[in-house]
Amino acid sequence: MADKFDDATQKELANFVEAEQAQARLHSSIHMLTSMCWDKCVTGTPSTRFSRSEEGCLANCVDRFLDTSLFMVKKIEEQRAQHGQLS
Amino acid sequence: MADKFDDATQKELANFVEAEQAQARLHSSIHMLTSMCWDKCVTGTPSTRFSRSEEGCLANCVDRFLDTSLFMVKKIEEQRAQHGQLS
Amino acid sequence: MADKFDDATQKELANFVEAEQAQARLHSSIHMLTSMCWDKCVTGTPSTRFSRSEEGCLANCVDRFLDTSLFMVKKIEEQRAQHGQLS
Amino acid sequence: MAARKDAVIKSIRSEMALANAQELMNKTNEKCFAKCVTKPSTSLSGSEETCLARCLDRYMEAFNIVSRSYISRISKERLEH
Amino acid sequence: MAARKDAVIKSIRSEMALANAQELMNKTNEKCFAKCVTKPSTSLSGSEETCLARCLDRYMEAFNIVSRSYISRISKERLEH
Amino acid sequence: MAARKDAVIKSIRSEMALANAQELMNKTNEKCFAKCVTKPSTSLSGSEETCLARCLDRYMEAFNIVSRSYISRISKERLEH
Repeated sequence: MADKFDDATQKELANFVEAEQAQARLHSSIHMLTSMCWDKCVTGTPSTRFSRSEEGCLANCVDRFLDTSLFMVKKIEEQRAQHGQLS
Repeated sequence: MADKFDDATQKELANFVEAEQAQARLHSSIHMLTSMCWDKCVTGTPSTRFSRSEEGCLANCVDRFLDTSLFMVKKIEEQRAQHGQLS
Repeated sequence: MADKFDDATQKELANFVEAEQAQARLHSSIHMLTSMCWDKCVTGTPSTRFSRSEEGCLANCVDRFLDTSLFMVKKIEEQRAQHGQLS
Repeated sequence: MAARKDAVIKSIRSEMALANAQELMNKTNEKCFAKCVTKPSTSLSGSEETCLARCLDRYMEAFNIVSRSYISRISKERLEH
Repeated sequence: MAARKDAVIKSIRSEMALANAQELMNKTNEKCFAKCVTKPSTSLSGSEETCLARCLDRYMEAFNIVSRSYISRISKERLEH
Repeated sequence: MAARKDAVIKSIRSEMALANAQELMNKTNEKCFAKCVTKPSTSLSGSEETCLARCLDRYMEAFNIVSRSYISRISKERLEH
């Protein structure tokens, strides 16, 4: 094997790998969301363009899904505040 | 790095990790079963409580799924006994 | 631990492991295709044999799925050739 | 040493509990979004939020029913065999 | 040494075969439970068991059809390229 | 040394891009086969191929819409918090 990288280079590479892993998680979320929003919004046979309702559904799908996650977290925190720690 | 754990502590930690891994497999099965039984049993819009038929379905879903697994294994063993080893 | 394997044996084992991994990928594809073709083709309650249409559907399902993959790759390459590298 | 051991155990335990809670939230969001938000529009409507709040409670209830059934079944089978 | 090598190979092979059989059983149980036990009640009924037994045979048949098609197709493509 | 570093970076980047493109192709094939080839017969028909070509374009369009929405949303949330 060739010589090892020096410390500065090793640190730079570690940062790069970490950034790439964050990127990979981002891609993985986008693939999951595309698949889910496709199943929810694209109900007809594919045509040369999306219908108006398909396009509106796709445009809003990600934001409403993320709103749903926030809403659920808020509800759980409200319940915890009422009933004490559920653990 | 700090000193290593002694042998007894290492063994204790290994047992603990093994128990936690068994726990993780249990959790994973429960998530899978909840997801599957939800899809099978909860067909209407969520209400303030489950309907009678939803509740009965959920109460029996896990046991019938595990019965199904046992039944399938029994059938396969019967076929092997009849036709010799299929492998 | 016992003695290490000699170099020739290590190489033989490495080749064996690689072949087994290829086999595992093959099995994984077959499980995925069986699951997908079952959902597409077997629509009725299971009987003592497949209906004619179920049998035809299953017999063609894998080949049409692989044709689909090839067709998609061809289309993408055509688009790249027209619009330049999309990357 | 014992303090360090306890710290390791505590950290593994809380990581496991977090992963389990995270998985439960992910599944709940997925199932309830599928059921309650059938046509995503420019904001969550009041009826969608009502549906989501009930769906959250029902999914947790289903999770508890399934957990109890599964644990009682595998305990029984372990006794028999 | 040769005996130890054979033992390693045998153990990897049987682990692989087991994982493959396990995956096939899991898929079969999942698909057949979905098809045959549509309303889980207090026990499996006779008609559910008949359905499950047939479903098991059909899923194995589908698995064999798919395996044959897939292997013959990739063998053909390897020859052409 | 710098050249070797750049080679490592380039190789990781192209591996990531490949994995991402591969995942996109797998999803596209899966979704479009499900939508366009409802009864697999002895070859892909003309209308199935038309459907597949359009489906490919629509899935890529959906992927772009979703990517834009998601990235703009998480950028906004990062600013707020």
